Amino acid sequence: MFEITREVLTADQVAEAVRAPDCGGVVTFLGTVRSPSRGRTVLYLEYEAYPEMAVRKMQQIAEEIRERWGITRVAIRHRVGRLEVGEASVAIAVAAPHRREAFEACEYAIARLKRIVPVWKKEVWADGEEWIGWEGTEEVQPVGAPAARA
Amino acid sequence: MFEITREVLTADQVAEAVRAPDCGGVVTFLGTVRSPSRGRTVLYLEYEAYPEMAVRKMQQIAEEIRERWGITRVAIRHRVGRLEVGEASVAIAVAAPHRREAFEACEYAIARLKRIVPVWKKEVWADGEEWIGWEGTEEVQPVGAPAARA
Amino acid sequence: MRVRLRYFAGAREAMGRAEETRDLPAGTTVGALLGQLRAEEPRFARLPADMMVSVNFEYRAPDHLLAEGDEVAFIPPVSGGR
Amino acid sequence: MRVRLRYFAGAREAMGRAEETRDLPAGTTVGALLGQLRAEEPRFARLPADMMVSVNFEYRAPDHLLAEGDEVAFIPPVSGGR
Repeated sequence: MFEITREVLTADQVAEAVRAPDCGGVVTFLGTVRSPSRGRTVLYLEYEAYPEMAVRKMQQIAEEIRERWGITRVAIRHRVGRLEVGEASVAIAVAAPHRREAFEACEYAIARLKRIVPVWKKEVWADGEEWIGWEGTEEVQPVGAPAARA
Repeated sequence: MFEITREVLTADQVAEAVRAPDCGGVVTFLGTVRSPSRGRTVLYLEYEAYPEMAVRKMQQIAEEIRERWGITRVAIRHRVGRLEVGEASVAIAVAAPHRREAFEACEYAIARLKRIVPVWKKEVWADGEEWIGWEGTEEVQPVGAPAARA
Repeated sequence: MRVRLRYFAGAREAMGRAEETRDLPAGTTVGALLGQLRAEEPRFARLPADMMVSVNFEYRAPDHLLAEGDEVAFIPPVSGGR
Repeated sequence: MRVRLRYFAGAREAMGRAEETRDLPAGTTVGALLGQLRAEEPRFARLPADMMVSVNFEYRAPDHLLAEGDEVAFIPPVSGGR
Protein backbone atom coordinates (compact mmCIF):
# COMPACT_ATOMS: atom_id res chain seq x y z
CA MET A 1 0.00 0.00 0.00
CA PHE A 2 1.70 3.12 -1.32
CA GLU A 3 -0.50 6.06 -2.00
CA ILE A 4 -1.23 9.76 -2.09
CA THR A 5 -4.74 10.41 -0.82
CA ARG A 6 -7.06 13.20 0.17
CA GLU A 7 -8.65 11.02 2.88
CA VAL A 8 -8.05 11.15 6.62
CA LEU A 9 -5.12 8.90 7.64
CA THR A 10 -5.22 6.50 10.56
CA ALA A 11 -2.68 4.15 12.12
CA ASP A 12 -5.01 1.18 11.68
CA GLN A 13 -5.20 1.50 7.90
CA VAL A 14 -1.47 1.01 7.45
CA ALA A 15 -1.03 -1.39 10.37
CA GLU A 16 -3.75 -3.70 9.01
CA ALA A 17 -2.17 -3.59 5.55
CA VAL A 18 1.14 -5.03 6.79
CA ARG A 19 0.12 -7.41 9.59
CA ALA A 20 1.00 -11.07 8.99
CA PRO A 21 1.09 -14.26 11.11
CA ASP A 22 4.86 -14.60 10.79
CA CYS A 23 5.47 -11.02 11.97
CA GLY A 24 5.54 -10.48 15.71
CA GLY A 25 5.77 -6.71 15.62
CA VAL A 26 4.13 -3.86 13.74
CA VAL A 27 5.58 -0.36 14.11
CA THR A 28 3.49 2.55 12.89
CA PHE A 29 4.47 6.19 12.46
CA LEU A 30 2.02 9.06 12.13
CA GLY A 31 3.39 12.47 11.26
CA THR A 32 0.93 15.12 12.39
CA VAL A 33 0.47 18.83 11.80
CA ARG A 34 2.09 20.75 14.64
CA SER A 35 1.25 24.10 16.05
CA PRO A 36 3.04 26.25 16.93
CA SER A 37 5.60 25.62 14.20
CA ARG A 38 8.85 27.58 14.32
CA GLY A 39 7.32 30.02 16.75
CA ARG A 40 4.14 30.82 14.82
CA THR A 41 0.57 29.66 15.35
CA VAL A 42 -0.51 27.56 12.38
CA LEU A 43 -4.10 27.92 11.11
CA TYR A 44 -3.88 24.98 8.70
CA LEU A 45 -1.58 23.40 6.12
CA GLU A 46 -1.86 22.77 2.42
CA TYR A 47 -0.04 19.69 1.15
CA GLU A 48 0.73 19.18 -2.52
CA ALA A 49 2.35 16.15 -4.17
CA TYR A 50 3.73 15.07 -7.48
CA PRO A 51 1.64 11.94 -7.15
CA GLU A 52 3.00 9.72 -9.94
CA MET A 53 6.54 10.24 -8.72
CA ALA A 54 5.67 10.19 -5.01
CA VAL A 55 4.19 6.69 -5.27
CA ARG A 56 7.23 5.44 -7.18
CA LYS A 57 9.55 6.89 -4.52
CA MET A 58 7.51 5.21 -1.77
CA GLN A 59 7.95 1.92 -3.61
CA GLN A 60 11.67 2.62 -3.86
CA ILE A 61 11.86 3.12 -0.09
CA ALA A 62 10.12 -0.23 0.45
CA GLU A 63 12.61 -1.84 -1.91
CA GLU A 64 15.52 -0.30 0.01
CA ILE A 65 14.04 -1.71 3.23
CA ARG A 66 13.73 -5.14 1.64
CA GLU A 67 17.40 -5.03 0.61
CA ARG A 68 18.62 -3.75 3.96
CA TRP A 69 16.51 -5.74 6.43
CA GLY A 70 14.79 -8.41 4.34
CA ILE A 71 11.47 -6.88 5.39
CA THR A 72 8.69 -7.08 2.80
CA ARG A 73 5.73 -5.68 4.69
CA VAL A 74 5.73 -1.87 4.38
CA ALA A 75 2.84 0.54 3.83
CA ILE A 76 3.16 4.29 3.21
CA ARG A 77 0.33 6.78 2.70
CA HIS A 78 0.62 10.54 2.38
CA ARG A 79 -2.30 12.90 2.54
CA VAL A 80 -2.64 16.03 0.39
CA GLY A 81 -4.97 19.00 0.44
CA ARG A 82 -5.92 21.06 3.46
CA LEU A 83 -4.96 19.58 6.86
CA GLU A 84 -5.92 20.96 10.24
CA VAL A 85 -3.60 21.08 13.25
CA GLY A 86 -3.31 17.63 14.83
CA GLU A 87 -4.27 15.72 11.70
CA ALA A 88 -1.88 13.16 10.22
CA SER A 89 -0.11 14.05 6.99
CA VAL A 90 1.77 10.76 6.67
CA ALA A 91 1.21 7.21 7.93
CA ILE A 92 3.80 4.44 7.70
CA ALA A 93 3.67 0.87 8.98
CA VAL A 94 6.31 -1.84 8.96
CA ALA A 95 5.76 -5.42 10.12
CA ALA A 96 8.67 -7.72 10.84
CA PRO A 97 9.36 -10.95 12.67
CA HIS A 98 11.40 -9.06 15.28
CA ARG A 99 10.66 -5.67 16.70
CA ARG A 100 14.17 -4.17 16.49
CA GLU A 101 14.11 -4.36 12.70
CA ALA A 102 10.55 -3.06 12.53
CA PHE A 103 11.50 0.05 14.54
CA GLU A 104 14.66 0.65 12.50
CA ALA A 105 12.94 0.20 9.15
CA CYS A 106 9.98 2.43 10.08
CA GLU A 107 12.28 5.21 11.20
CA TYR A 108 14.33 4.77 8.02
CA ALA A 109 11.15 5.03 5.94
CA ILE A 110 10.07 8.39 7.36
CA ALA A 111 13.61 9.81 7.13
CA ARG A 112 13.89 8.72 3.48
CA LEU A 113 10.39 9.92 2.69
CA LYS A 114 11.31 13.40 3.82
CA ARG A 115 14.34 13.37 1.53
CA ILE A 116 13.08 11.84 -1.68
CA VAL A 117 9.27 11.78 -1.87
CA PRO A 118 8.04 14.91 -3.70
CA VAL A 119 5.46 16.31 -1.31
CA TRP A 120 5.36 19.92 -0.19
CA LYS A 121 3.56 21.79 2.51
CA LYS A 122 2.50 25.36 2.83
CA GLU A 123 1.99 26.68 6.34
CA VAL A 124 -0.84 29.18 6.64
CA TRP A 125 -0.81 31.58 9.59
CA ALA A 126 -3.18 34.43 10.50
CA ASP A 127 -0.85 36.89 8.76
CA GLY A 128 0.74 34.98 5.90
CA GLU A 129 1.79 31.71 4.38
CA GLU A 130 4.96 29.96 3.25
CA TRP A 131 6.05 26.83 1.41
CA ILE A 132 8.27 25.00 3.87
CA GLY A 133 11.71 24.31 2.50
CA TRP A 134 11.07 26.84 -0.22
CA GLU A 135 13.33 29.87 -0.28
CA GLY A 136 13.24 31.81 -3.53
CA THR A 137 16.71 33.14 -4.27
CA GLU A 138 18.46 35.36 -6.78
CA GLU A 139 21.36 32.99 -7.07
CA VAL A 140 21.09 30.08 -9.41
CA GLN A 141 23.41 27.11 -9.21
CA PRO A 142 23.55 23.82 -11.04
CA VAL A 143 20.65 21.55 -10.24
CA GLY A 144 21.25 17.87 -9.76
CA ALA A 145 20.19 14.62 -8.18
CA PRO A 146 19.97 14.30 -4.39
CA ALA A 147 22.92 12.88 -2.50
CA ALA A 148 23.13 9.09 -2.47
CA ARG A 149 21.42 7.48 0.48
CA ALA A 150 23.42 6.94 3.65
CA MET B 1 -4.11 5.11 29.20
CA PHE B 2 -2.61 2.11 30.97
CA GLU B 3 -4.67 -1.00 31.08
CA ILE B 4 -5.12 -4.73 31.02
CA THR B 5 -8.10 -5.63 28.86
CA ARG B 6 -9.87 -8.59 27.32
CA GLU B 7 -10.85 -6.49 24.27
CA VAL B 8 -9.27 -6.55 20.81
CA LEU B 9 -6.37 -4.08 20.59
CA THR B 10 -5.87 -1.65 17.71
CA ALA B 11 -3.20 0.88 16.84
CA ASP B 12 -5.77 3.68 16.62
CA GLN B 13 -6.92 3.30 20.24
CA VAL B 14 -3.49 4.06 21.64
CA ALA B 15 -2.48 6.52 18.91
CA GLU B 16 -5.61 8.60 19.49
CA ALA B 17 -4.98 8.56 23.24
CA VAL B 18 -1.59 10.27 22.90
CA ARG B 19 -2.02 12.59 19.93
CA ALA B 20 -1.60 16.31 20.69
CA PRO B 21 -1.20 19.52 18.66
CA ASP B 22 2.32 20.13 19.95
CA CYS B 23 3.49 16.60 19.02
CA GLY B 24 4.58 16.12 15.42
CA GLY B 25 5.05 12.37 15.60
CA VAL B 26 3.20 9.39 17.01
CA VAL B 27 4.94 6.01 17.06
CA THR B 28 2.83 2.93 17.72
CA PHE B 29 3.93 -0.62 18.42
CA LEU B 30 1.69 -3.66 18.14
CA GLY B 31 3.03 -6.98 19.38
CA THR B 32 1.17 -9.79 17.65
CA VAL B 33 0.85 -13.52 18.16
CA ARG B 34 3.30 -15.29 15.86
CA SER B 35 3.11 -18.69 14.35
CA PRO B 36 5.22 -20.67 13.95
CA SER B 37 6.91 -19.88 17.27
CA ARG B 38 10.22 -21.55 18.02
CA GLY B 39 9.58 -24.09 15.29
CA ARG B 40 6.06 -25.14 16.33
CA THR B 41 2.68 -24.26 14.88
CA VAL B 42 0.71 -22.28 17.44
CA LEU B 43 -3.05 -22.93 17.72
CA TYR B 44 -3.68 -20.00 20.05
CA LEU B 45 -2.29 -18.29 23.13
CA GLU B 46 -3.56 -17.69 26.63
CA TYR B 47 -2.38 -14.50 28.30
CA GLU B 48 -2.64 -13.98 32.04
CA ALA B 49 -1.74 -10.85 34.01
CA TYR B 50 -1.35 -9.70 37.57
CA PRO B 51 -3.52 -6.73 36.66
CA GLU B 52 -3.12 -4.45 39.69
CA MET B 53 0.66 -4.68 39.45
CA ALA B 54 0.79 -4.67 35.64
CA VAL B 55 -0.96 -1.31 35.45
CA ARG B 56 1.37 0.15 38.09
CA LYS B 57 4.41 -1.09 36.15
CA MET B 58 3.04 0.45 32.93
CA GLN B 59 2.74 3.76 34.79
CA GLN B 60 6.31 3.32 36.03
CA ILE B 61 7.52 2.87 32.43
CA ALA B 62 5.73 6.07 31.42
CA GLU B 63 7.39 7.85 34.34
CA GLU B 64 10.81 6.55 33.25
CA ILE B 65 10.12 7.88 29.75
CA ARG B 66 9.17 11.25 31.16
CA GLU B 67 12.42 11.41 33.14
CA ARG B 68 14.57 10.27 30.24
CA TRP B 69 13.04 12.11 27.25
CA GLY B 70 10.66 14.62 28.81
CA ILE B 71 7.83 12.86 26.95
CA THR B 72 4.49 12.83 28.72
CA ARG B 73 2.22 11.23 26.14
CA VAL B 74 2.42 7.44 26.48
CA ALA B 75 -0.33 4.81 26.26
CA ILE B 76 0.09 1.09 26.99
CA ARG B 77 -2.57 -1.61 26.75
CA HIS B 78 -2.10 -5.34 27.18
CA ARG B 79 -4.69 -7.91 26.27
CA VAL B 80 -5.35 -11.06 28.31
CA GLY B 81 -7.37 -14.21 27.68
CA ARG B 82 -7.34 -16.30 24.54
CA LEU B 83 -5.64 -14.72 21.50
CA GLU B 84 -5.56 -16.14 17.99
CA VAL B 85 -2.52 -16.04 15.71
CA GLY B 86 -2.08 -12.58 14.21
CA GLU B 87 -3.97 -10.78 16.98
CA ALA B 88 -2.26 -8.07 18.99
CA SER B 89 -1.34 -8.84 22.59
CA VAL B 90 0.14 -5.44 23.36
CA ALA B 91 -0.32 -1.93 21.96
CA ILE B 92 1.90 1.03 22.83
CA ALA B 93 1.85 4.59 21.52
CA VAL B 94 4.19 7.48 22.20
CA ALA B 95 3.69 11.03 20.90
CA ALA B 96 6.52 13.54 20.96
CA PRO B 97 7.44 16.84 19.36
CA HIS B 98 10.21 15.13 17.38
CA ARG B 99 10.13 11.70 15.84
CA ARG B 100 13.56 10.48 16.97
CA GLU B 101 12.48 10.63 20.62
CA ALA B 102 9.11 9.04 19.86
CA PHE B 103 10.79 6.03 18.20
CA GLU B 104 13.32 5.66 21.00
CA ALA B 105 10.76 5.94 23.78
CA CYS B 106 8.32 3.51 22.13
CA GLU B 107 11.05 0.91 21.68
CA TYR B 108 12.14 1.48 25.27
CA ALA B 109 8.56 0.97 26.45
CA ILE B 110 8.14 -2.45 24.83
CA ALA B 111 11.59 -3.60 26.01
CA ARG B 112 10.82 -2.53 29.59
CA LEU B 113 7.33 -3.99 29.46
CA LYS B 114 8.76 -7.38 28.64
CA ARG B 115 11.08 -7.15 31.63
CA ILE B 116 8.92 -5.75 34.38
CA VAL B 117 5.20 -5.97 33.57
CA PRO B 118 3.77 -9.17 35.07
CA VAL B 119 2.01 -10.75 32.09
CA TRP B 120 2.47 -14.36 31.03
CA LYS B 121 1.57 -16.31 27.96
CA LYS B 122 0.90 -19.96 27.41
CA GLU B 123 1.44 -21.26 23.90
CA VAL B 124 -1.01 -23.97 22.90
CA TRP B 125 -0.01 -26.35 20.10
CA ALA B 126 -1.83 -29.35 18.61
CA ASP B 127 0.12 -31.65 20.93
CA GLY B 128 0.74 -29.66 24.10
CA GLU B 129 1.11 -26.32 25.80
CA GLU B 130 3.74 -24.35 27.71
CA TRP B 131 4.06 -21.16 29.74
CA ILE B 132 6.71 -19.15 27.92
CA GLY B 133 9.60 -18.20 30.14
CA TRP B 134 8.48 -20.84 32.62
CA GLU B 135 10.88 -23.65 33.34
CA GLY B 136 10.10 -25.53 36.48
CA THR B 137 13.34 -26.63 38.13
CA GLU B 138 14.54 -28.69 41.06
CA GLU B 139 17.07 -26.09 42.04
CA VAL B 140 15.94 -23.22 44.15
CA GLN B 141 18.02 -20.09 44.57
CA PRO B 142 17.43 -16.81 46.33
CA VAL B 143 14.65 -14.76 44.79
CA GLY B 144 15.07 -11.02 44.41
CA ALA B 145 14.23 -7.87 42.56
CA PRO B 146 14.98 -7.54 38.83
CA ALA B 147 18.19 -5.85 37.77
CA ALA B 148 18.07 -2.06 37.70
CA ARG B 149 17.13 -0.63 34.33
CA ALA B 150 19.90 0.05 31.83
CA MET C 1 0.34 -10.75 61.13
CA ARG C 2 -1.65 -11.88 58.12
CA VAL C 3 -0.38 -11.68 54.54
CA ARG C 4 -2.05 -12.63 51.29
CA LEU C 5 -0.09 -14.80 48.85
CA ARG C 6 -0.84 -14.82 45.11
CA TYR C 7 0.37 -17.19 42.41
CA PHE C 8 0.27 -16.59 38.65
CA ALA C 9 0.65 -18.50 35.41
CA GLY C 10 2.94 -21.51 35.82
CA ALA C 11 3.25 -20.88 39.55
CA ARG C 12 -0.52 -20.93 39.94
CA GLU C 13 -0.79 -24.20 38.03
CA ALA C 14 2.10 -25.80 39.91
CA MET C 15 0.67 -24.80 43.30
CA GLY C 16 -2.89 -25.75 42.39
CA ARG C 17 -4.24 -22.45 43.71
CA ALA C 18 -4.27 -18.76 42.84
CA GLU C 19 -4.03 -17.37 46.36
CA GLU C 20 -4.02 -18.07 50.08
CA THR C 21 -3.65 -16.25 53.39
CA ARG C 22 -0.89 -16.96 55.92
CA ASP C 23 -0.25 -15.96 59.52
CA LEU C 24 3.37 -15.00 60.00
CA PRO C 25 5.37 -13.79 63.00
CA ALA C 26 6.15 -10.07 63.02
CA GLY C 27 9.57 -9.41 61.52
CA THR C 28 9.28 -12.05 58.80
CA THR C 29 11.22 -11.11 55.66
CA VAL C 30 10.54 -12.12 52.06
CA GLY C 31 13.47 -14.51 52.29
CA ALA C 32 12.19 -16.10 55.50
CA LEU C 33 8.73 -16.58 53.94
CA LEU C 34 10.33 -18.25 50.91
CA GLY C 35 12.29 -20.55 53.19
CA GLN C 36 9.17 -21.49 55.12
CA LEU C 37 7.15 -22.20 51.96
CA ARG C 38 9.94 -24.29 50.47
CA ALA C 39 10.20 -26.32 53.65
CA GLU C 40 6.45 -26.87 53.91
CA GLU C 41 5.64 -27.52 50.26
CA PRO C 42 7.74 -29.50 47.81
CA ARG C 43 5.67 -27.98 44.98
CA PHE C 44 6.80 -24.52 46.05
CA ALA C 45 10.43 -25.65 46.27
CA ARG C 46 10.24 -26.66 42.60
CA LEU C 47 9.13 -23.24 41.31
CA PRO C 48 11.65 -21.61 38.97
CA ALA C 49 14.89 -20.35 40.43
CA ASP C 50 14.57 -17.02 38.65
CA MET C 51 11.08 -16.34 39.99
CA MET C 52 10.63 -12.87 41.45
CA VAL C 53 8.65 -11.72 44.45
CA SER C 54 6.51 -8.61 44.72
CA VAL C 55 5.11 -7.04 47.86
CA ASN C 56 2.22 -4.65 47.36
CA PHE C 57 2.97 -4.54 43.60
CA GLU C 58 6.69 -3.74 43.91
CA TYR C 59 9.52 -6.18 43.25
CA ARG C 60 11.33 -6.81 46.54
CA ALA C 61 14.60 -8.43 47.60
CA PRO C 62 14.79 -11.27 50.16
CA ASP C 63 15.70 -8.90 53.02
CA HIS C 64 12.46 -6.92 52.64
CA LEU C 65 10.38 -6.91 55.85
CA LEU C 66 6.76 -7.97 55.56
CA ALA C 67 3.95 -6.16 57.34
CA GLU C 68 0.33 -6.84 58.34
CA GLY C 69 -1.97 -6.91 55.29
CA ASP C 70 0.79 -7.19 52.70
CA GLU C 71 0.04 -8.80 49.36
CA VAL C 72 2.93 -11.05 48.29
CA ALA C 73 3.02 -12.41 44.74
CA PHE C 74 5.27 -15.04 43.20
CA ILE C 75 6.12 -13.99 39.69
CA PRO C 76 7.66 -16.46 37.28
CA PRO C 77 9.66 -15.02 34.36
CA VAL C 78 7.36 -12.83 32.26
CA SER C 79 6.56 -13.77 28.71
CA GLY C 80 9.31 -13.63 26.14
CA GLY C 81 9.06 -13.15 22.36
CA ARG C 82 5.97 -11.06 22.26
CA MET D 1 11.46 16.60 -29.77
CA ARG D 2 8.67 17.53 -27.40
CA VAL D 3 8.98 17.37 -23.62
CA ARG D 4 6.44 18.13 -20.93
CA LEU D 5 7.54 20.40 -18.08
CA ARG D 6 5.83 20.32 -14.66
CA TYR D 7 6.11 22.74 -11.77
CA PHE D 8 5.08 22.10 -8.17
CA ALA D 9 4.45 24.00 -4.95
CA GLY D 10 6.53 27.18 -4.76
CA ALA D 11 7.86 26.63 -8.28
CA ARG D 12 4.33 26.40 -9.65
CA GLU D 13 3.33 29.61 -7.91
CA ALA D 14 6.49 31.45 -8.98
CA MET D 15 6.05 30.39 -12.61
CA GLY D 16 2.34 31.05 -12.65
CA ARG D 17 1.63 27.68 -14.29
CA ALA D 18 1.64 23.97 -13.41
CA GLU D 19 2.91 22.65 -16.73
CA GLU D 20 3.83 23.39 -20.34
CA THR D 21 5.17 21.67 -23.42
CA ARG D 22 8.44 22.59 -25.12
CA ASP D 23 10.06 21.71 -28.42
CA LEU D 24 13.76 21.04 -27.93
CA PRO D 25 16.57 20.03 -30.27
CA ALA D 26 17.62 16.37 -30.09
CA GLY D 27 20.56 15.93 -27.72
CA THR D 28 19.35 18.51 -25.19
CA THR D 29 20.48 17.69 -21.65
CA VAL D 30 18.81 18.57 -18.34
CA GLY D 31 21.51 21.18 -17.82
CA ALA D 32 20.98 22.72 -21.27
CA LEU D 33 17.23 22.92 -20.67
CA LEU D 34 17.84 24.67 -17.36
CA GLY D 35 20.18 27.14 -19.08
CA GLN D 36 17.59 27.87 -21.74
CA LEU D 37 14.77 28.39 -19.23
CA ARG D 38 16.91 30.66 -17.11
CA ALA D 39 17.85 32.76 -20.11
CA GLU D 40 14.27 33.02 -21.33
CA GLU D 41 12.48 33.56 -18.04
CA PRO D 42 13.69 35.66 -15.13
CA ARG D 43 11.09 33.95 -12.93
CA PHE D 44 12.72 30.59 -13.64
CA ALA D 45 16.17 32.01 -12.93
CA ARG D 46 14.96 32.96 -9.42
CA LEU D 47 13.80 29.45 -8.46
CA PRO D 48 15.73 28.00 -5.51
CA ALA D 49 19.33 27.02 -6.09
CA ASP D 50 18.80 23.63 -4.43
CA MET D 51 15.85 22.70 -6.61
CA MET D 52 16.05 19.21 -8.11
CA VAL D 53 15.02 17.94 -11.51
CA SER D 54 13.26 14.68 -12.30
CA VAL D 55 12.87 13.06 -15.69
CA ASN D 56 10.13 10.44 -15.94
CA PHE D 57 9.88 10.32 -12.12
CA GLU D 58 13.60 9.82 -11.43
CA TYR D 59 15.98 12.45 -10.07
CA ARG D 60 18.52 13.26 -12.79
CA ALA D 61 21.82 15.15 -12.95
CA PRO D 62 22.48 18.02 -15.41
CA ASP D 63 24.26 15.75 -17.88
CA HIS D 64 21.19 13.54 -18.37
CA LEU D 65 20.04 13.43 -22.02
CA LEU D 66 16.39 14.20 -22.67
CA ALA D 67 14.27 12.23 -25.15
CA GLU D 68 11.02 12.65 -27.04
CA GLY D 69 7.99 12.50 -24.74
CA ASP D 70 9.96 12.94 -21.48
CA GLU D 71 8.23 14.44 -18.48
CA VAL D 72 10.56 16.88 -16.71
CA ALA D 73 9.62 18.19 -13.27
CA PHE D 74 11.18 20.98 -11.24
CA ILE D 75 11.17 19.97 -7.61
CA PRO D 76 11.83 22.51 -4.89
CA PRO D 77 13.09 21.17 -1.54
CA VAL D 78 10.51 18.80 -0.11
CA SER D 79 8.75 19.62 3.11
CA GLY D 80 10.66 19.66 6.36
CA GLY D 81 9.52 19.09 9.93
CA ARG D 82 6.64 16.79 9.29
